[in-house]
Amino acid sequence: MLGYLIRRLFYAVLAVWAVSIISFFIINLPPGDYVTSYIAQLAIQGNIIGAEEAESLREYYGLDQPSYVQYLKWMNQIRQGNLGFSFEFGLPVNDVIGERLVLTMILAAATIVFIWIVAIPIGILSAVRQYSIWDHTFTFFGFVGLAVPDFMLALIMMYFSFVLFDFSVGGLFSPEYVTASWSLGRGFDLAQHMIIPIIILGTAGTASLIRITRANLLDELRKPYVATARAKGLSEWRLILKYPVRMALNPAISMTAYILPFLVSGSIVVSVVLGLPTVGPILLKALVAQDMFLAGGIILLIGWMTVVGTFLSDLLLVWADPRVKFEGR
Amino acid sequence: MESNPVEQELAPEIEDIVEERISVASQRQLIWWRFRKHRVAVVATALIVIFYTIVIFADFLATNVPADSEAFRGLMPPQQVHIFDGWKPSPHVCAVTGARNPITYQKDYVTDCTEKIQVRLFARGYDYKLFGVIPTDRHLIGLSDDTLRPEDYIYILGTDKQGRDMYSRLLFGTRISLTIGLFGVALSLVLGIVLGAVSGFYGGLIDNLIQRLVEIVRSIPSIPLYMGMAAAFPHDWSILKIYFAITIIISLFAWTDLGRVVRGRFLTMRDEDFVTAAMLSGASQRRIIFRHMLPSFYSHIIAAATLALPLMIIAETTLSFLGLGLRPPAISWGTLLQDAQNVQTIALTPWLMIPAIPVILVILALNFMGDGLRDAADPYSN
Amino acid sequence: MFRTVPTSRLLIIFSLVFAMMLVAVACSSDNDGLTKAELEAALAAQKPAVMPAAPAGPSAAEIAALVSGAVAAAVEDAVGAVPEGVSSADIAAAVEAAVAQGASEGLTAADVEALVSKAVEDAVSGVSGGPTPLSAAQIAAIVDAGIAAIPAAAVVEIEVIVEPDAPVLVGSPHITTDPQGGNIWPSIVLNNVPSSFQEAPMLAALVASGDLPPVEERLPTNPLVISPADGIGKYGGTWFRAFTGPADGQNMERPLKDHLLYFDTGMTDVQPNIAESWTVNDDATVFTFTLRTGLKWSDGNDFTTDDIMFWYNQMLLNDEINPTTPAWAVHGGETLLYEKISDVTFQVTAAKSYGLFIPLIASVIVAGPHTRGDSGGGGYAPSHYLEQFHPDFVGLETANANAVAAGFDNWSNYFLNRNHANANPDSPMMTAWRVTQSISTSEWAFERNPYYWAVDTDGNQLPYMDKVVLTLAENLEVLNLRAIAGDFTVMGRHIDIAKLPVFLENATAADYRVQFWKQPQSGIANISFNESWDGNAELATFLQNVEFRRALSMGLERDQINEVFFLGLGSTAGLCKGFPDPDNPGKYYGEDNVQFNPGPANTALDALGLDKKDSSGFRLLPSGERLVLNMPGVVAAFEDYVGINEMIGEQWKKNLGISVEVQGLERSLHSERAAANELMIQNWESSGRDSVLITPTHLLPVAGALFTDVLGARWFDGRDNAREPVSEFIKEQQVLYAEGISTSDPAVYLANAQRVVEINCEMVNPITTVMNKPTYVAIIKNNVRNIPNSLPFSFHAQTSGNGFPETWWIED
Amino acid sequence: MQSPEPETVVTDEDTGTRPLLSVEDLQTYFFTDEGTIKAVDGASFDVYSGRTLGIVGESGCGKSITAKSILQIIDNPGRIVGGQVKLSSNGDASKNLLEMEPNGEEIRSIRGGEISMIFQEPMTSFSPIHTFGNQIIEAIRLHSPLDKEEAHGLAVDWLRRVGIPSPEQRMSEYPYQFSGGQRQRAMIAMALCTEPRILIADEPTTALDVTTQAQILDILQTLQKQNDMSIIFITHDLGVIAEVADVVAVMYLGKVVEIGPVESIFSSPKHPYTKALLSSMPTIDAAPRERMPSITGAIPHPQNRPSGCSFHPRCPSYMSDICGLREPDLVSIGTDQQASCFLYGRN
Repeated sequence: MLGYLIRRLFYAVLAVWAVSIISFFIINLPPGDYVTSYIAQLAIQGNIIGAEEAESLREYYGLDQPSYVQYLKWMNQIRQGNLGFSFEFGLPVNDVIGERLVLTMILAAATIVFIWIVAIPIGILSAVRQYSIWDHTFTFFGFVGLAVPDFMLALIMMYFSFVLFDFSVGGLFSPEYVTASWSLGRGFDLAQHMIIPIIILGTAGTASLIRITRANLLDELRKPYVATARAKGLSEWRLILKYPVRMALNPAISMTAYILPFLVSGSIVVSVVLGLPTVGPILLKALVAQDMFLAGGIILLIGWMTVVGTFLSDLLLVWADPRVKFEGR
Repeated sequence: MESNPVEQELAPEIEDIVEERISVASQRQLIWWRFRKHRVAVVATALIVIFYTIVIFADFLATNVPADSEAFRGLMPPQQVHIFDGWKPSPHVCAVTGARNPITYQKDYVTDCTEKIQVRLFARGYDYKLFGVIPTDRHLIGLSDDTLRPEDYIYILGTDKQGRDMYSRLLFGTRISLTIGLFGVALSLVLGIVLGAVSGFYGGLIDNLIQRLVEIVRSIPSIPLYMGMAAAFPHDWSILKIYFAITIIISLFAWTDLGRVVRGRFLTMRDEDFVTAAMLSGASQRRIIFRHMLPSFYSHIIAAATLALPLMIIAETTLSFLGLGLRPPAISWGTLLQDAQNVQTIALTPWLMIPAIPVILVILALNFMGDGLRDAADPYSN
Repeated sequence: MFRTVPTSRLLIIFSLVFAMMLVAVACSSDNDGLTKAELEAALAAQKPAVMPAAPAGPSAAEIAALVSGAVAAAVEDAVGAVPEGVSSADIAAAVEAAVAQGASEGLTAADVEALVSKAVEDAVSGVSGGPTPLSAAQIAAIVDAGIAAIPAAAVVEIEVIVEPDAPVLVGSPHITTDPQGGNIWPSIVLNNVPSSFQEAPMLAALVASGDLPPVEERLPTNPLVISPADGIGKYGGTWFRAFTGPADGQNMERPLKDHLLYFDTGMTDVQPNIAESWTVNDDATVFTFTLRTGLKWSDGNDFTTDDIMFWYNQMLLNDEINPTTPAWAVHGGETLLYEKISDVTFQVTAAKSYGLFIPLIASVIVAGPHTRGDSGGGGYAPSHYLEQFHPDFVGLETANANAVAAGFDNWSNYFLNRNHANANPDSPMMTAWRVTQSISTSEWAFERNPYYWAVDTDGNQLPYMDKVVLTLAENLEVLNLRAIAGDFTVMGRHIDIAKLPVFLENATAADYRVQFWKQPQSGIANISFNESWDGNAELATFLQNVEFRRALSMGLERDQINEVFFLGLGSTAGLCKGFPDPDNPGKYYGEDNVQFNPGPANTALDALGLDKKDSSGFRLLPSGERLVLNMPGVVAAFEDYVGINEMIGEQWKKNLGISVEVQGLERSLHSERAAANELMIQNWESSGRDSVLITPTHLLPVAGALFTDVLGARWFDGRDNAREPVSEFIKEQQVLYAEGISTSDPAVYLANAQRVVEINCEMVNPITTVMNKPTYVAIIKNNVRNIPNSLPFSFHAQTSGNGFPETWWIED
Repeated sequence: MQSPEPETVVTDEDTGTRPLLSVEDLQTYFFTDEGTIKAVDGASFDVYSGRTLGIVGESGCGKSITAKSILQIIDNPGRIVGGQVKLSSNGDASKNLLEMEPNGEEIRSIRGGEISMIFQEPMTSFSPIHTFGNQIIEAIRLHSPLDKEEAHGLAVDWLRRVGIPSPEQRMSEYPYQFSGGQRQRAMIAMALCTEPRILIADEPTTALDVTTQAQILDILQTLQKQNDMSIIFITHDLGVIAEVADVVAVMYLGKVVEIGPVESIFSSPKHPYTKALLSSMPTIDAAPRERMPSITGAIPHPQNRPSGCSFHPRCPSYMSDICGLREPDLVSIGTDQQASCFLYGRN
């Protein structure tokens, strides 16, 4: 058991390291570098920078060194908890990401909770009342949820929340709370603004979790231990909740790990459309501007979150399913 | 954690009975029987067939050259095709004239049903090559030649802001989006099967390595990956090349799901008798994998591929929407929706969002079909 | 899983989906639009007016009389004595006749100018052997006087009416081009400082509590006095806007002008700003500036010429802050010399005549520290604050250690961050509002600068509005949706012209009006042909051929582009035609070049040896290869360049049989490829009335320009990998440029600038498509006052700064 | 509920005439896409106190469904459409279980209380993710007012009685840590800890090896005696039936085709199906290499249930004039044996 955990942890660390290399590789993939895009930006404003100036700018930003040197320097900084320096913001990456990362995580966590809260009861209902009108309805909407592209849903919901409900558009806070310090009111405001993003982010996940829960529960419901429990005289709902649902939750738990990167990736698109102050939009901007440490830092953090999320969900699984422990995988 | 150590359920007696009859049927027949029973899946399959027919006959079905623009007919709402004129069957559309309203700056169009523009089947239209070889100018529907005036037109689904025919563009977009998905799935199938099979068959270190790879690929957010790669394309690539490159990129990161499925099957199958038998009889590992093990779950692979296709389509659509995938002038569902991603479309010209309908329908249909296939293919499924 | 769904339910499900979709579509068709008759009227109205309507306001005769009188007076002033043989009355009569004739046909200010100038010239030169012919400058002065005499309202009205391709703007009541009464533009009042000063209530409270010195002590002895556009305003209120992130600094850098000198609203004249006056010596090599006395930074510290010397010597010339000295600070091969004369006076010396220096100081090129501080530019810097971060004052080690402690790599990064007022609210500022909340957060906020050095004509310290609050909108759709909802007080930046119909529809509900802020003589989509492109030697000769370009120009249906991408709000004029402009020729050159004329275009192409076509109907190069033009478009730029290129490509295909490849490129990739001389054709904007010499890179290949001759520009700048321009006209433009930026004679400068554009026009490089669309569609709350009417847009004068936002106020 | 007292054995005479449980014309159908499957179609039998009723038949004959139908724990899409299941109460009255609300309190107090059930698969009959203790304590507390401690004590006690070593420790273990035989013992403990009057054992030994099988049967019989409990023993294994049953019911296609005391069934089977079943049983004295006789033909698909006597297509004594036309009723042959076959009177 402990061995398994240690091995698991080791893999997690390995994965984070691999992610750092890959993210560094990715941001160095496109031709050019930050100076190129900086020059392009200046050119739009009518400022033209010559090749010599560009070279000295590269030197200034350390972009003239071979990429492995840059990588090692970056790693060294990361070792000290410093993700590097954002060229575009002119600020350390840590400062740039700051609250956005917290909001991203809150959003992802809230979405996962939303998915669970919505999908599991519906999945259970669909399975227990298989082929009922509810089952068909939820299944249908589940598939529609899978099929509608996130960004479409985001745009439409945004527009109609504005037109029909006069809801302040985009963002995660009302204007009066944007810079306020954390308080009950701000938390409530955040919760209110997170509804639409969560619904949009959660639809696909909810749909697939409903399907998974339903299918698993249907399998479990046919297992003999259900008959055993029933023969004991347990009431139907107590029985279902205690036995097959617990079993059917295992795949849901493992799915959570796989949902996390999807959520973060998906939240990029949704955040861009809805204008959420999460890391998504600045990641896009940083990639366009080739602000490499900012982009790399965010990718690394997301990768890290995913690896940790997978790890946590594995732990959760060990807790939820004693067989895993037994097998010592 | 992937494989459920609990043995597959004990089939209740009632299923034993069904099994017995079925045990005499061939595998293929069996799948077909089971599949046929999923009526939703059958309908979905029919829908998919229709869509792929569109892919093949896009030119024939189109009413206008998709790139033909006419600014002063921009943002025209869909024209209704009337089948009857009174009681007389006489397919026509009503004449529409319009201009920019000088007060609201919206495009205003007025339908005048006193002027009827005759529509017929197999009408003459622009020249094209059917299947890429047969030159013709016949289209499924179009304006009747004998009554045609220069100012007559037919825009079944309206026009976009450049005054291009949304209907024809949608057909061509369908062609690109559905084929890009196919290529992508094919590629990720190959990757997924090979890596999954190797991983599941050999197990141990190789399995561990491949599983780590899967984990790493999955922990990197896809958008930056796509962006980085898309930006790295050589600049002189044509749209067609970029199209394929994007397909490859999408599939490079889409194989993991399939890989896991295949691996899981291999893990359980490795210990089965027929594999042991094959091994004992001295078959090469390659032969065992590709001759013995893989065919035993072709159907699963097909089902998995069907379920992967919608993901591809969504990926393409999303990427194009973000401006990272296909770009105009390429026409795909994604690029069409890119034009619809704004406030004025939702508020004033919602027909530009029509391309969302086939996206949703195809994804729905593929999911239903995949589900049906999967259930049909798996004798142990409920 | 679904095996028992009955078919009937299935049908219901699928029909449900369709129903949902159809409802969405059906909603669209009920446009509360026009009846057929109205539509026909609208259609007729959209056709270009053949005969311009007679101008309202003063009659042609009245204008002529006014002009001629003023001209006569000016001639007498200018020349002292009238040239022999001609009386000022003669001149006046000639002018009157010319203007009267012209005006009856409806004229633009440019026409008036041309007529007057011609009349004067004729009158003067008509005298044989006149001993004192007027200089160009004198004639210009006379003409100016004549123009000035025309009532401003009349000119404006004439402009609107005579612009032939513009749609009739009488339409929406929400589009305001002519607010009621009062001054149209704000103006600076010189030598008339109010005797007493008042301040905003929020500051009065601070003064009362002793936290702030009284307003008299905060203001310089002679503050800048601004006469607002409509009248004196009231204090209070918050200016709500939105921004898109830290890269959107320009959002507030534009309205907040802390330049030493600045332009008037019309952007033609340089005016005092932080510096109250300046002088230039005769050969334009020595410039002396005098600052206002008693200026203070927003933190209350004195602002003196030390702040200028610190900035120039310790920052601009410091290799670590500025790895290379900006081009404007090097002239005649030498760095400019800055010298302090007194606390309020300093002097700049150039090695060679540098007539352009004063406009550069006033423009965005030098600007103030709010705009340029983050890169070490900006004309001056808060030395009392920045010294603690500079190694010259605290030593290199301390400076670096402080930087590392703050999370920066080195001292210069940290230093620049500290001087980046948008990101560092601690940084003292000279702007009307100072930053209170950094641009790196989701709310970028400003508060009035209690030491702002400008007052209105009643002595009220500006600005009127207390705060500026910008909320972050990560996405332009969100931003525009908020604008539609009426969330913004005044907002022009980022407003999407394509959404104009939606804006108008919601104007009443959200209580705002719409203004078009136009950039005169600006190209939106100019197709530049790179004369030094060498990807295919055969094709390159065509790119260099003016006949080829002219044929392409004639193959364009510009009204289509205008209609689709700019709602018909632009004009299809070329560079050669359009508004009167000090920098551009007032004559209509080569009109045929800009009109759709496929017949002659095809004939010309045939004549060039491109007469053979392949089976698909595309023209072949003489070598037999298909002629393919590659026209990549920048994606996610402020215009839909890919879409425009696509449309242009289709038109050339259809009209001329020329094959065009269109491809979308990321902006940085696009400019990188352009810099590598890989692009044969580019489509980009060109800045407008902004002096072509201040921002030359769009129209002529100098200063690293990447459009008409990439290698030629490098050659001009003396860089590597260069090639002398092959075309004579390019060389001519370069010569004109070099002469123009040096000259001390404004007339030469003007003439050269005009000639440069004239050459672009004659040589059809670039081909212009649509011009003069509203650069900003400004959304203005109905209760906002003092916004100038028809604010001209300019990049280098930093619109909306030229509207003097410190005078804007919100009526309750 | 206390540990059983062997002294108070109820004699046959007490309940001799009145069955403890009486199943009459039970009909359980499955309503599927393909049509209705009559899994149990008119099964009738009685269970007497302290006796063991064995139900035999090939797989798919409906024996398990019959058992589950008694407790109304049929899975979807199955439904009991007719018949009666009468459980005699302490007094004279008897309750018809089928009239109870399927998930109501009344039937639930009978499930696991008066009638317990054990299943074929000891492997999967326990929830793999709950400790064994958790599951048995739950069973106890559902039917008695004991608190957790007491229930725990009782459970340990029962584990010991079924012969599980160190039961205290095993209580906190998971089912996968038990061997197959132990699991089945544990299952029995769980079923009997509530001291039911009837135990339904649905192929309890099928998945076990022969030695374990014998042990389990032993335990069952011992406990039956101790508790004076009736057992319905379902199996396809005639050998086991011979060992444990007092009365045997033979089922074919959802019907009881023959019922009678175990000795008469084995010595003189009446129904051709019973005969065929018995003859296909391997015997020690069979000649080597002798081909085992088997019943010709396959069990027909329940949907294509043959008309008339459902066994007639496979019946060696098929009578063309009647077997395919009418269904035979169960008729008494001899004292206590009944069979449904036209060979024994044409009803």
